[in-house]
Amino acid sequence: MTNVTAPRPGFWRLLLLLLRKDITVELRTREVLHTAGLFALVLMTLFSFAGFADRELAATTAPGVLWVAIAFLGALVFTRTFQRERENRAMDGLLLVPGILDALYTSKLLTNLLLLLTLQALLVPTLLLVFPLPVQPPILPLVALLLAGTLGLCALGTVLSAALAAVRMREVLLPLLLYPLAIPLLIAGVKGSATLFDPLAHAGHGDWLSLMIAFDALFLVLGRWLFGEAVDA
Amino acid sequence: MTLATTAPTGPRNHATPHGPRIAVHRLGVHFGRTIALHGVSFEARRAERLAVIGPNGAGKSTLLACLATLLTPQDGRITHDGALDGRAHRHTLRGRIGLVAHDVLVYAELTARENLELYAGLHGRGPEAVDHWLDRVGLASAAHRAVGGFSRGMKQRLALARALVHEPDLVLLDEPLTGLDRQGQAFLWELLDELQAKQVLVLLVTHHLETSAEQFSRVLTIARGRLRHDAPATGTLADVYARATGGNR
Amino acid sequence: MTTPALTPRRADWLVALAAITMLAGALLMGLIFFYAPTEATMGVVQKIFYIHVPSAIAGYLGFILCCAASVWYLLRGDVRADVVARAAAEVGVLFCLGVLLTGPIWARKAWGTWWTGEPRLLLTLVLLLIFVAYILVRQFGGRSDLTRKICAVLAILGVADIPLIRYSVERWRGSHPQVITGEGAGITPEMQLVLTTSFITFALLFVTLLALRVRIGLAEEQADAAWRAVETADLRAEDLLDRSHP
Amino acid sequence: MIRTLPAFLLALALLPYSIAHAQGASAPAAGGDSPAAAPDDTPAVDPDPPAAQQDSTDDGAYTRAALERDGFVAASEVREGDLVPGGPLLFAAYLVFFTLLLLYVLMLVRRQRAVATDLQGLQRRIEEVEDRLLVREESGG
Repeated sequence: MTNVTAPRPGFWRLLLLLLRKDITVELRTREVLHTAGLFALVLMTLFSFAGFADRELAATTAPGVLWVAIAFLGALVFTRTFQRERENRAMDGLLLVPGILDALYTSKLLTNLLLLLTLQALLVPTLLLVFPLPVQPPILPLVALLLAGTLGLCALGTVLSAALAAVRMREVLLPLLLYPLAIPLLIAGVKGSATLFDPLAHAGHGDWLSLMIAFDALFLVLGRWLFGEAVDA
Repeated sequence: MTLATTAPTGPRNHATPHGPRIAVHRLGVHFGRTIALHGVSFEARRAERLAVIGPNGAGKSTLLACLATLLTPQDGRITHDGALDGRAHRHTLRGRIGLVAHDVLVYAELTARENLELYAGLHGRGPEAVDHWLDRVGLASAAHRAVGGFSRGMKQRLALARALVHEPDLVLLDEPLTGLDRQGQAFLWELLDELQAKQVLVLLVTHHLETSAEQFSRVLTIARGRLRHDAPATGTLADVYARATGGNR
Repeated sequence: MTTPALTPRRADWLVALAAITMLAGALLMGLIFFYAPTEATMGVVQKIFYIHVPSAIAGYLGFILCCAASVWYLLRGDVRADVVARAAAEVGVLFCLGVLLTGPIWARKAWGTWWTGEPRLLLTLVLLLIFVAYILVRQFGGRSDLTRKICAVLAILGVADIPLIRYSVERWRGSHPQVITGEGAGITPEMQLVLTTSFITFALLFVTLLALRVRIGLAEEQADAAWRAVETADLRAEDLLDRSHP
Repeated sequence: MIRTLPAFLLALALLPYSIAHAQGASAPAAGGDSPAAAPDDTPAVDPDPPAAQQDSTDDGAYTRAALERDGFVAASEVREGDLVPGGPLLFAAYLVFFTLLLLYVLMLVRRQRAVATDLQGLQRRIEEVEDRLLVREESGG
């Protein structure tokens, strides 16, 4: 005798529901956006005080500042978004939904990505204002670098925050693991955007972009597998 | 676009109605050196209502977590409907389990309705089910308030609705009486009767030992990780507990 | 009921292995300091090379072994694989530290500065950071199943990242003596002999340390199991007594 | 067995010390060559990169040919004036390496001891459980 059940929602339906939930929660509290957004501004102010506002230095330091700020914001966002699932153990309720892992991973990834990209929409213009760059970087390649880099960072951060969610000292351990693992992304980001900020070299970011894409692909696949292992005991 | 808009259509008809709904065989769980459960075996049929009692740290919640497939036991096995191994089939079995855990398993930032809609939607249930259950647990008037501001009793009612909205045929309740007033407790018993009528198996963990044992078809007494006693009982749960442990502890 | 005294079994093969390793170590030191020629530009400092390079290889080997054991653990849930993973990570960190502490001394002589941000040193540093964090997670989590899983995840992520880190760091900067990339070019036969001895000795050292650590790790797991068995026996005895004296 | 390991390693660690010392201070016995330049134990100025150094020496075609090859060059192929002593550096490197090894082995010893102590505790627990059983059996009948 087969079960007479309502049709099981598929991946896209599950994803839509989870994503809607994550976004609603964030929009209602604006916890991450407010704290991390302010943090981004504070960072930019600090860096501008740190003597980088020199025209000579700006083009070489701005890329570093940009990607360090993104990495800082990433750690902030990843810890927080997964912490929500642990409060009230809402995650256990989600795990009782059959076949939810794919959608759960994707929704967490997209939420992180969305938050981080929103923060960058604030961060990047501020950076371009604060740093007296010799040339304005071409928009399209810069956006491509930011997108690819952020995607990889989120793929890694999502699985790391899921794994560390139940560990003591996770707020400290997450950056400790995230930053070394994200080194390829950060180097590619810094070097790639440096070619965009430099008036003399307007090419050469392509290689770095492909490194980022390789990173993205690897950590999306690994991330999905290991997310299941980390979340579902 | 909603895919599933079917109204709740009474009890779902799962697999064989004969035979035990769950069979627990020599279950063993340990955390490091601590033995949480050891050699626990029992069976339970549909429409049964089991009480699980025992002192703090006896392993009641661990047992529930194993039954909910959220914790994989190191030893022994749990089979569902006689054949389905909980370990291998947990992804299909999970949709049939309703869990009221120690925590409420909801998002404090969302309203009661949003929480319920989320879980209903994930299980393929439409808004009718949500309306039905909000009404049923008496939260219809508070449906648009954020759960963070709810009292313990209201949270408990919401947790009940969340656990039942997808009409599971195995319901696991961890201390559901906590935070409920007299009226709420009466409602809970009513709800459990209803579930029994729908052939749902209910396991209820409680430390409210003044509760009458006659409310349950059987009482499982757990102490130090072992099942000490498993039988229908009379009197209060406190009496059962005293008899089961022989007054030793 | 009698219980045998709980003393760990001697492992004669391990004693033999340790002894062989030490002999090899003594031989290696003799070869390095009395046999190997002093190199022209680097002088005696070039002799760091004989421990620097094998250490680097042993370090990577440790991490790769850790990753492989972690995959095995995730797929099979075998606790022994987890013990091996943990041991390999520790030994890997040890050799990695060796590389990172001898590397700057080389750099001081070769490039006149302690730290050059040289690609392979950087890669090793990054790997060290990743696996030190791994060991920290181990320390905080104890021997719970959850910690094992988390650490397996971390090890796999870390090792999968190696080629990417290496590529990015190399493209970022570059200058390192490419000594053993060719077919032994740039190295005299005497140096080659010492280097070969060194590789063998480090392989022995790696296996010895790993075996020691795995043995201790397994002993810890067995002790946990024994404690559980005793507690279980206690529970059973209690049940029997309860039944006989109602 | 493990307890003897540190002693061995200590002996091993002392070996390079004596050798490095002998090399840095007095006439060397190793490798059939000698760092003839005065033993400059603490080079205050960074040694020049190899290329610059090559220019500063008198142009021996023999030396230059050897140095222009990729990779390492045996010192016997080079004139003595080109050599730069690095005894202290070498000594430091080997000392650091053997110290690390020693520390790790000591850590292993500590862990092993902890396991042994743990097993003693287990032994006591077993006896405790046995005793309790015996007492109960006697009192019960």
